[in-house]
Amino acid sequence: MAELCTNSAEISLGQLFSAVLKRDLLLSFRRKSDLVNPLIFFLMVATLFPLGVSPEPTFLADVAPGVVWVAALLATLLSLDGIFRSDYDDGTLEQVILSPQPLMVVCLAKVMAHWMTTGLPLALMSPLLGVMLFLPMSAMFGLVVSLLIGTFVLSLIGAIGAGLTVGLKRGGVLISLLVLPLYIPVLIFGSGAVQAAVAGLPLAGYLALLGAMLALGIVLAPLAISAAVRISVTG
Amino acid sequence: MAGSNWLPRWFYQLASPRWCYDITGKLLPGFLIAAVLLLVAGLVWALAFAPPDYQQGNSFRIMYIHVPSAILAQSCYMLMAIAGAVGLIWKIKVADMVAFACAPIGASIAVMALATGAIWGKPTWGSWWVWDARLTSMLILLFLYMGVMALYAAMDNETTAAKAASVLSLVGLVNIPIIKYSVEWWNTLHQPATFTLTEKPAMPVEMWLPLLVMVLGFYCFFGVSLMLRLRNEIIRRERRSGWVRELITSR
Amino acid sequence: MQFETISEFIKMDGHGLYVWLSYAIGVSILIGNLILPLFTRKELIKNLARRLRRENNAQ
Amino acid sequence: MSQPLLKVVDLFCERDERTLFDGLAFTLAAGELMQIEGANGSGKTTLLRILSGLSNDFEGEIYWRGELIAKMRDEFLSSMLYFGHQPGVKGMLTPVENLQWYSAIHPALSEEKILAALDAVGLKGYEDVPCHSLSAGQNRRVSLARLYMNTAKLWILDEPFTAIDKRGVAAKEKWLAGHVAAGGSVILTTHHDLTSCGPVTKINLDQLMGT
Repeated sequence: MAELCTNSAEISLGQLFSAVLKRDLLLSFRRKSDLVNPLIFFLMVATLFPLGVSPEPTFLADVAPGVVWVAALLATLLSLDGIFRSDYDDGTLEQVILSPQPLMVVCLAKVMAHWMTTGLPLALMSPLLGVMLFLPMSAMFGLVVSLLIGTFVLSLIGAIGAGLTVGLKRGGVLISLLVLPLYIPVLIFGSGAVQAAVAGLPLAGYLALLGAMLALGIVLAPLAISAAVRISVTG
Repeated sequence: MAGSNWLPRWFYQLASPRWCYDITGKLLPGFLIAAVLLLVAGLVWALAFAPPDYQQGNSFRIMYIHVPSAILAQSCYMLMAIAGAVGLIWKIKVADMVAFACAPIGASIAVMALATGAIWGKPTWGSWWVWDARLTSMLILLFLYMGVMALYAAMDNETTAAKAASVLSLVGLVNIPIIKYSVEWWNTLHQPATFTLTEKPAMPVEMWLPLLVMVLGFYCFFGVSLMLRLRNEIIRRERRSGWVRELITSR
Repeated sequence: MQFETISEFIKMDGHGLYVWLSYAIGVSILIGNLILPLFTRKELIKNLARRLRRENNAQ
Repeated sequence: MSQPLLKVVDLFCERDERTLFDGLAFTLAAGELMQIEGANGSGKTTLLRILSGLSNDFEGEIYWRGELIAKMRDEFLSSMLYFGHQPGVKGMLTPVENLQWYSAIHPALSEEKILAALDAVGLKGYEDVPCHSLSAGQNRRVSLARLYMNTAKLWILDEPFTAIDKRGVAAKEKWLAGHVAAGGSVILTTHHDLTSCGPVTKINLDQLMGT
């Protein structure tokens, strides 16, 4: 009987968070395509604009903030379905829900892992696109920082859509429908920050707004994500 | 949920589909009469009697249909999200049905607000579509409605669909103020506002009184349409209960 | 009354097209929101009645 | 054992306008092994999902140690282990990594016993092979290895023997018997005849529908 006691080892939230984060990062690094595909997509979408509209440097410099931001947004959107899909399909998500751990923390860790494997590399790669689109060098800092903060918000909001649609066979297009309208404020302030950087205006205000959205997202989104995942799995 | 006895009795009565079906049946005629009277009076007043705007002339009359629809589209979203939250928290089926019924009405009213706004833009700005802050927010609101409806359509299980759509509409509700603020801010950045459609300084009484009548008429009409859809949903989902069977056979 | 004649009322100083078009759209959406649920209700009750009859016959 | 471990009162569940069970009631004592029987589609999996808390689509009450399960969810979950249709094994990870992850999220699973558990399910030598290159049966064994490294009181197992060979099944049955003898409880569904498990309480969902 002594052997069958419960709670043989308490698991702290920090340990839980880092365990989930480590596992998801490990999974992404084992499957390299998950890591690289959004980046290639990001690059390709940005290439379409000079080809589709005009290679004129002044025009491209004008639209560059918006184009880079829209491309980053679409690349994030494309990778959203993967946040919960494979865990749902192989039954891992059931086990997570049946473990006595707060689902919110698990979800936040998964979003963090998603951001580290998509948003972070996208932000780091964005100066390359900036150069291709003739964005002035002075705006690169604003571009990278706004993307660093903004893509985390995109991952947080997107995970809500991913959680809601994970139970459906074909959730891919539906996610976009659910999530895109919610992305608009991030897009506006994100590209606004880059435009301000181009014009040589102070960035702090924009970044503060993005940061406020991030803070709000970190507090509220895990609630919605965990509710969504629970609904999809236990439905 | 057990233990929450602080809620008034009518709240639990409302939770009974049958009671809800009966009470909406009694309320419907009253709302219908009120809606028809208010809307007809408002329409005649707005079209024939209200004075034209000194700047926009008679195209200003579009406001009497654009503004009420814009207001209603937003309130409808709020009702949908709140009903969804009630359904989610207290597991009240009727609240889920209300949320479900709200979505198509709200979406169609948002389409109305967009169409009338776009048409109004033609004589005012000279083009059928302008990226005006209010119109853009309304377009995004329509997208939000469409997302909720798509989610309902994609899910087979009614209870799961109701829960999922409630979560989505609550997320949308939190986002609406942020969206509105960001769009307004974006608008001032890109086209310094020279002329907005409705935010006029101090509208005279003979202009806003018909507007008030129209707004009230729209709300009453919304009540009618909501109750009609709600009653359909109640019958559909309670089709196997005794009272619905009796109701069907008695017809 | 802001208009002297019917034709003036219809023309609305050249804005008639816009005004009447938006009111037509508005009214048709309102009417649609009434007709559609009523129509659905009729269909629904017909279907349910048919089902009930089938069940009664089966017993 | 005065207090039954699990007590189910008046359970009702329907799927797609079909009643799966109505008025289902039973108790599960500590040290009891219960087998749920029934034809395909009789609601075995649904019942196990309801008992484990994976499905809320039911009416009735479930008590854990005399208290409503919803009120002591965390305590119930930390003393329960569920094994479902999907093994919950990541193909990109090795068996050891998979089990490490489970021990990280479940307090009843101890990390030190991973290697011994893999040995017990016959996966010695496969510890560092990615699971996607293992067979379906071996993947299920990886998941079943959780049974060999835990201190959970209640095991809920949905078809644990699918795709497991005969010798493996015999070993698992013996392990279940050991868990029961130590005061643990098991609820499972299986198409195998349990031969070496000791006394088995059976609940037949088909018969329940008849009454």
